[in-house]
Amino acid sequence: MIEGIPIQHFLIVSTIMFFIGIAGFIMRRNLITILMAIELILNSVNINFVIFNRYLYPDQLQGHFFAIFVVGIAAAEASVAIALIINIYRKLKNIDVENVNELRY
Amino acid sequence: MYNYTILIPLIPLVIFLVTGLLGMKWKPIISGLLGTTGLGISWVLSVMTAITYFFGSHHEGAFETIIPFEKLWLTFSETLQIKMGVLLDPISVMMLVVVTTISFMVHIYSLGYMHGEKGFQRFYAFLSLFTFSMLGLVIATNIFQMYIFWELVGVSSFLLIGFYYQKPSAVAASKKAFIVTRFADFGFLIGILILSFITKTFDFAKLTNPDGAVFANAAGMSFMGISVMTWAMVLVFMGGAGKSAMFPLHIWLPDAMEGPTPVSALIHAATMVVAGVYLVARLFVVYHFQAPDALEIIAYVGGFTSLFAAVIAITQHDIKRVLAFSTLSQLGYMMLSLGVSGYGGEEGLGYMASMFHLFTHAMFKALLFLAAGSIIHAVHSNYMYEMGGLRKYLPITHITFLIACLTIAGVPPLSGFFSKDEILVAAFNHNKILFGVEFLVAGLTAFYMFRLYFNIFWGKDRHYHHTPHESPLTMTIPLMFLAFASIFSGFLPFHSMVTSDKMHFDTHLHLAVAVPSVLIGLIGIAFAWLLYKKESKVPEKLAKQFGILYTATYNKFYIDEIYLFVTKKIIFNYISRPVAWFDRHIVDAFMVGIGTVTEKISYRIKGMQSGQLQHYAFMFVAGVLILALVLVYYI
Amino acid sequence: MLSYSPSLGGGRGEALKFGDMNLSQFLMMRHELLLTAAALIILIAEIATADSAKRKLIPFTIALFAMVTVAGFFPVPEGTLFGGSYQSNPLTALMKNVLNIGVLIIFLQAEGWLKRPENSDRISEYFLLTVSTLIGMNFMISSGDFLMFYIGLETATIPIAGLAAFDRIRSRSAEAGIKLILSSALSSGVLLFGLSLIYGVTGSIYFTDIAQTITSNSMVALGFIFFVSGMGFKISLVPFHFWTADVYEGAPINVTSYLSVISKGAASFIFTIILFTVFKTLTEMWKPVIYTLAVFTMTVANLFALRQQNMKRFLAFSSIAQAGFLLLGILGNNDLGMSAVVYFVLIYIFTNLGAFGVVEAISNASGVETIDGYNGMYKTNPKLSLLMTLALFSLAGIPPVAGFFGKFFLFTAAAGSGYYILVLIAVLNATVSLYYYLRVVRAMFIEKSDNPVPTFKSSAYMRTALIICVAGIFAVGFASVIFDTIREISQNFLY
Amino acid sequence: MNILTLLIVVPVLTIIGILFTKDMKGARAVSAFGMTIQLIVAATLVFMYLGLRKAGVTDEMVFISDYTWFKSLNIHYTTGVDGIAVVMIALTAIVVFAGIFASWEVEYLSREFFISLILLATGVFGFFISIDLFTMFLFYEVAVIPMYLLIGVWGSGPKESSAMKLTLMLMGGSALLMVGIFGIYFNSAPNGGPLTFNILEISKINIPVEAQRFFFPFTFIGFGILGALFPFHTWSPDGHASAPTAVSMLHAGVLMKLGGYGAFRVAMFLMPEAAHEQAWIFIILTSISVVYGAFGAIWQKDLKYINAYSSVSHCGLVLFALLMMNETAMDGGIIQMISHGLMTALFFALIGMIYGRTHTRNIYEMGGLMKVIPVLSVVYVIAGLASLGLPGLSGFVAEMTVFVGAFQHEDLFHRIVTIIAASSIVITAVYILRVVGILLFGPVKDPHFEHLRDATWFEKLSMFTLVIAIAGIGIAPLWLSDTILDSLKPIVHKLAETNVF
Repeated sequence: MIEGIPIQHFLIVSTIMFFIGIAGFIMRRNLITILMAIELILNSVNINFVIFNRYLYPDQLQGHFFAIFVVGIAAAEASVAIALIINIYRKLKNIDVENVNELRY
Repeated sequence: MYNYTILIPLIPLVIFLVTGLLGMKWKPIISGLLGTTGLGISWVLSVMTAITYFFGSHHEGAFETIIPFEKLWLTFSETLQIKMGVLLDPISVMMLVVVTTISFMVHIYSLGYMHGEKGFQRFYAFLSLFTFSMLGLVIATNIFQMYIFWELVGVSSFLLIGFYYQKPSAVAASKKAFIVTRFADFGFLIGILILSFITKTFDFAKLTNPDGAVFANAAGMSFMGISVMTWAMVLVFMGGAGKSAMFPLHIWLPDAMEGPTPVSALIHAATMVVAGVYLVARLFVVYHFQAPDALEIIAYVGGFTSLFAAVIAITQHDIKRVLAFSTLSQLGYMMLSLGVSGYGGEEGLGYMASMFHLFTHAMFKALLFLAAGSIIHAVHSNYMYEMGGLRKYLPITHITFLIACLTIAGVPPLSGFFSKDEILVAAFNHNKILFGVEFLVAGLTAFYMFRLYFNIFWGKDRHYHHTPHESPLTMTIPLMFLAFASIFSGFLPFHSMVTSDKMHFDTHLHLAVAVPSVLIGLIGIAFAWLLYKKESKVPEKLAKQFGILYTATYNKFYIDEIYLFVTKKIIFNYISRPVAWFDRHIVDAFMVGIGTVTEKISYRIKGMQSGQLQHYAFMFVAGVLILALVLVYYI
Repeated sequence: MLSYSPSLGGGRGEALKFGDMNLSQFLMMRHELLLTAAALIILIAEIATADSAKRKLIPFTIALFAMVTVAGFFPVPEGTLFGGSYQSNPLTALMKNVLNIGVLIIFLQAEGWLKRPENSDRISEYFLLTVSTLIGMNFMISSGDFLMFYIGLETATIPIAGLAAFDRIRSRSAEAGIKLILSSALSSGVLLFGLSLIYGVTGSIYFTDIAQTITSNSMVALGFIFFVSGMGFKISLVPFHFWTADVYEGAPINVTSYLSVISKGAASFIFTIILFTVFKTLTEMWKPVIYTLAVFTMTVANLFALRQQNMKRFLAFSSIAQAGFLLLGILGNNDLGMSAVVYFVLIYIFTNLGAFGVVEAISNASGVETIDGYNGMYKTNPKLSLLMTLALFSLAGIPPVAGFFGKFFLFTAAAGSGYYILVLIAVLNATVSLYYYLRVVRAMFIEKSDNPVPTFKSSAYMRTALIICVAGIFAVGFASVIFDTIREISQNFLY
Repeated sequence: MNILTLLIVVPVLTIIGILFTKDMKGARAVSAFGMTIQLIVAATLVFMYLGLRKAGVTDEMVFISDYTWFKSLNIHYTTGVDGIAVVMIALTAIVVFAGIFASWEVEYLSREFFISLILLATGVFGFFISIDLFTMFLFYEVAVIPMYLLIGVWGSGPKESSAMKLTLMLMGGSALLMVGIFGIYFNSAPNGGPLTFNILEISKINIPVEAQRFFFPFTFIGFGILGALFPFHTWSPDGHASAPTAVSMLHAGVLMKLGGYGAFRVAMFLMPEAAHEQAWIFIILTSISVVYGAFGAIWQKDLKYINAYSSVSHCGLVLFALLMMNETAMDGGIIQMISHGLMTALFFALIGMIYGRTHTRNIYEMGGLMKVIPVLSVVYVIAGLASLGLPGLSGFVAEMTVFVGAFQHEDLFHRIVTIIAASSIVITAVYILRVVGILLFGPVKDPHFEHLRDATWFEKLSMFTLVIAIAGIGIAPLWLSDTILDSLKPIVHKLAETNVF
């Protein structure tokens, strides 16, 4: 065990990160920032997996592996997202999410 | 031995079908002759039946009821079945004779009267249809067969009244006749239903069995405090009242005069209108033993109607209407005399008298109508103030008409005297008030008939646009025949033929009743002679004297108006219109409303799909929370 | 169903299993392998062909894929790979074949659109992306643990974002792409968080282990809700559906039909599997959730669909509503429900692709995409109108077309578990949906129009695709053997 | 092949045949041919059936043929008929036959018209021959849906909205029905064994009473909506008013009968206890709709509306009679279905023909037609008399059987509502005579009508087929009512043995 740091702290941190991420996604106007918010969410997930694995099920590695894959996929996702953001920028000449509402109702 | 009787109704039916389907192809006269000959045959047959039945086999005691033919037509349940059959007993045999005779006469008469009319074939087809239905009604073996033909009679009368279908008044009259009688038939139907519920049978044989076994479980059954049998029989009588135009269901009969005159003679004087009387007579046993109260009601309805109609008849100008009201009044006589009758022997005098009067009345009333027809044929008008001094133009019509008037006025020894006398006696024995009424009515009858007579044949003649001439033989022969009948039919021994218990009993003249009644008849005639023999201002003066009363009477006491108000105003405006409105604006609107509301909602919520990514994200999270709440709620 | 309970690396020693895994066992992944091979071949072909001859890639790829589809029908050995991360059984195989058929039809329909000049240089891109998403879905379908499931899911999602933004000239397309990728990222984030919680409780990511150890407690409940939300996004259930309409409208029609049929079908299939196997001990927990979702989805989607004008958007909402009906099958929570879901997806593929096919054909020919634009179309294009009518009736669940059977069995499943009121709501919703389907029918048959869609003859590919759809719409319903087989397979799978 | 299946095959073949025709002439020729065959098949069926009964076959259903369809759900394609179904099939065949000739001159998209018309008919036939609830429901919806196109495309007036209203209300009805059917299905094996949709098998077991209580209303109302049960009848006036002639004929003549037929064959037959418990509600509703429909008809101006409301009244009488649940009344109810089917079809045919000549359906704009188009007018009078229950025509037989039967009920409430319902015969007379008076009698209103063409040969064929049927039943009702009574016995028996009162 990591001395002195009970599991709750980690969990609290991850949860806070998760909700910060959500909040960020909902509030920030800039597409890139939204992307970062998503990264926050995914990382909170990673922390969860790793911590659970480390603290509760130390005799196996499933959580760790999961975290690694999540990181990888997040990267892929981010790359595609950024590509599309650039695409948007070409069209709208800005990356403010508020302007991305041509399709509605 | 009576198997051939089935032919009596079938012949007219066949003729109806043939003429109805192919008639348009032929020369008119062919269908006329066909119909007449056919009817002639059934007439001969029914007369044969009558003779063999009444005088043929020399029978002891009661006339037995014979059912020479019966066939199952429809099964409701094991016990309730409709059969089509022929039932022969005194009244039905007598009715056979009446119906075929009058119908035959009318057929002959119409050859001349309807000559050259458009739709001649149609007329004869309808005549045959009517005759068939009426005969079917007469020989019905069970109450439901009677109801079936009852309806058919109604519809054929509807068709014949509306014969001139392009004349709005005729159409209206036919409609009125049908709907009023239909309303009455509704009562009849309910009556039948109640009877069938109690007795589980339709057969007259069972119903009219004096021991009343089938009514066993009616005992103690009552609805709204009145015994169920009274209900049933009153409702049945309602049907009869409708057909026989008893007050207050009489309104259709005067208007029915819109039809061709032969039709009025056949249907609305001699045959169909007595169907009600026939019905009551047919079920007399039931009335007498199961529902005496109903019989009481019948007596009073009949009495009132006869008085009421007689009063109106005095004031009418349209000669056919006068005759119509006189018919009403005479029907009232018959009903009353059934109402006051008892069962068996001397007691059953009323019953016998009623049937007797039915017979004689058929003869002379048909005669009156046909004569009136011949008059109208001559002067092309219905109104007596356009007539006068016709006696020199229409000798035969004049004589026959006079005979008829004397007959109905009850002058001896003409048939009307005998039958009316019996009725008066019956009334006298049973109920003094009713006797008084009828006595008065006798006078009134004599008066208005002779008012009519003098107005038409005496007085100074109007200048007609072409001089009236006597009608052709086809029309005068029936007149003479019927005149003959109305003179002598009074001598038929009805008391030994048509009686309540089918047994012979002796009758004798009650001078105490006969003499005054003849006298009042003569008085009535005298008054008429004074007032109308010569042209005079007296009638107008009298009319002035009575003023409001006169106008009220002239307008038939505004009964029609009341009906009109009820139907047109109440039913149309205050029931059916609101119903239609309710259906459109409440029920339907509700169903449509569901749709519109849904559509409205869909427009309301369209804001959710704002196109803003972040709103979506927010909704997403909100959804997660909702689901969480759901779980919290369930766990 | 699995002979042992594997776990990755853990002390229970199943890691050894890797040792005995020989090549033959890889054949279990025949679908995935074939698809991967196909993808590579397409790449090579792309390189091999000259720019002028790119169009030849279309028939080539279609033929290739047809072969793949056919090959998929050969029986697949049952079993598991990678220590249980990958499982193969008749049911998954069946599902993959169903998807293959769908994709084949979509490829056939895509031809007209790909032929357009602006797409001429990217034909292979389209095929590659589509095939790769399909690979992802296949992995997702036969995933045996949440990791494989997640990888499959993302592999299936991310390329679609690219596809959605395929039309470079239309800014709507780009918007569709960004909306899809961002919101799907969010949803998978939430989903993952749920998974992490579940892992925290059960200590495993393997379906079988979880199924055995999971118990109902608040943390599991929370994790489950997050998971359902994530899946709800993929299947586009209200209230996680908002992206659907926009993306469907913005994306190229072909991609839209792919989204609405293939990815939705795959997602709902695996969702059902997971609910039936992993959470089978927690039915008390998930039934109310699904119930609520079903009611919301059917009702809201119908309400939105009522007033749509754009055909694609209209079909988007209709497909959401269909997803709602699908949940009724899941609520059945038995083999009948399972088979009803698969059967419905199968029918839904033919039906919806039929509808989208017509829409695509018309918009290729005349650019018309609105309902009013269809006015008086029966006069000019009777065949297409009839086909559209068939498809719409099938969507509305009107006999004798297949949709009726699909819906009927879904409802049967729900009613079998006693959800009569829900069934009533559903059928009433079906009635409402009939209203807007009939709107289109009315436009085509009843309304008169001054300039209706001009008469045109669509390409051979499109016609083939549509004929397949019609055949499916009729055959799948009447040929009871299909349903009976599915029922049998799912019985074997569940018990 | 089983003769019943033939009843479906013939129309389908006809449809296929129409597909190969080029124009109106071909289409109508093919459909006329096909439907004539169908009529013949139906007639043969009737005679075969009577023959079997005469031979002493006492099975509840005959000509049973059974193919397993969806094995896993135990769904079968099971056909079989008893006397009631047979006469309903005969009715349908007659009406469809007449309908084809009544729509002889549909120019606009005639092929499609005939195809949808015959498709509708197929559904109806299928419904009547089905014993299996699933196929029954399937055919039921097949019959309902072509309605939308038929009214929407070939209709008149506010056709879109009426068509939409009609379709949605009927589908709403089938929504309820579906729930009911599921309820029956899942309770069809209360003590183990495979679930089944087969009516006969279900009728042998007793569905748990609480289940019946819950599902009976769904099933009954579901069918009742199609049977124009107050207050769910409002689709009928608009629908009929907008529909083209043949469609009104088929719809009022046959399709509405599906409601009544299903109501007792499924709802009451399979759930007798609940039927007994809840009958009074529906008896009140139906007796309302009998009187209410008649009164509604009095005020209408549009011929089709008049007839639509009278249909509400008459169909109300059908359900009313069935709910009385004694042999005679139910017998009357079914005869009423037949009779109303025939005469309302005749009415709509006539209205269509008159409308085709005068181009108006407002009675106040017409008058004196008897002079200009005698044949049509006479037939109209006959139809009118039939509908106001004149002896010698079918209406009388039906109504009397209903009233007599209903009045035999031991319970006073039933007898009183019977009287209320019976009062409709007067009201009916009022509105029928009103129409006849205004429309046919009196002087010719509009000079343009002086030279109208009277009925053509195909119109006569269409009319007289129906007239003959009506008169036939009216004059010799015995065989019909006996046939029905025999087949009613098991149903009534099942109802009687579960009578909770």
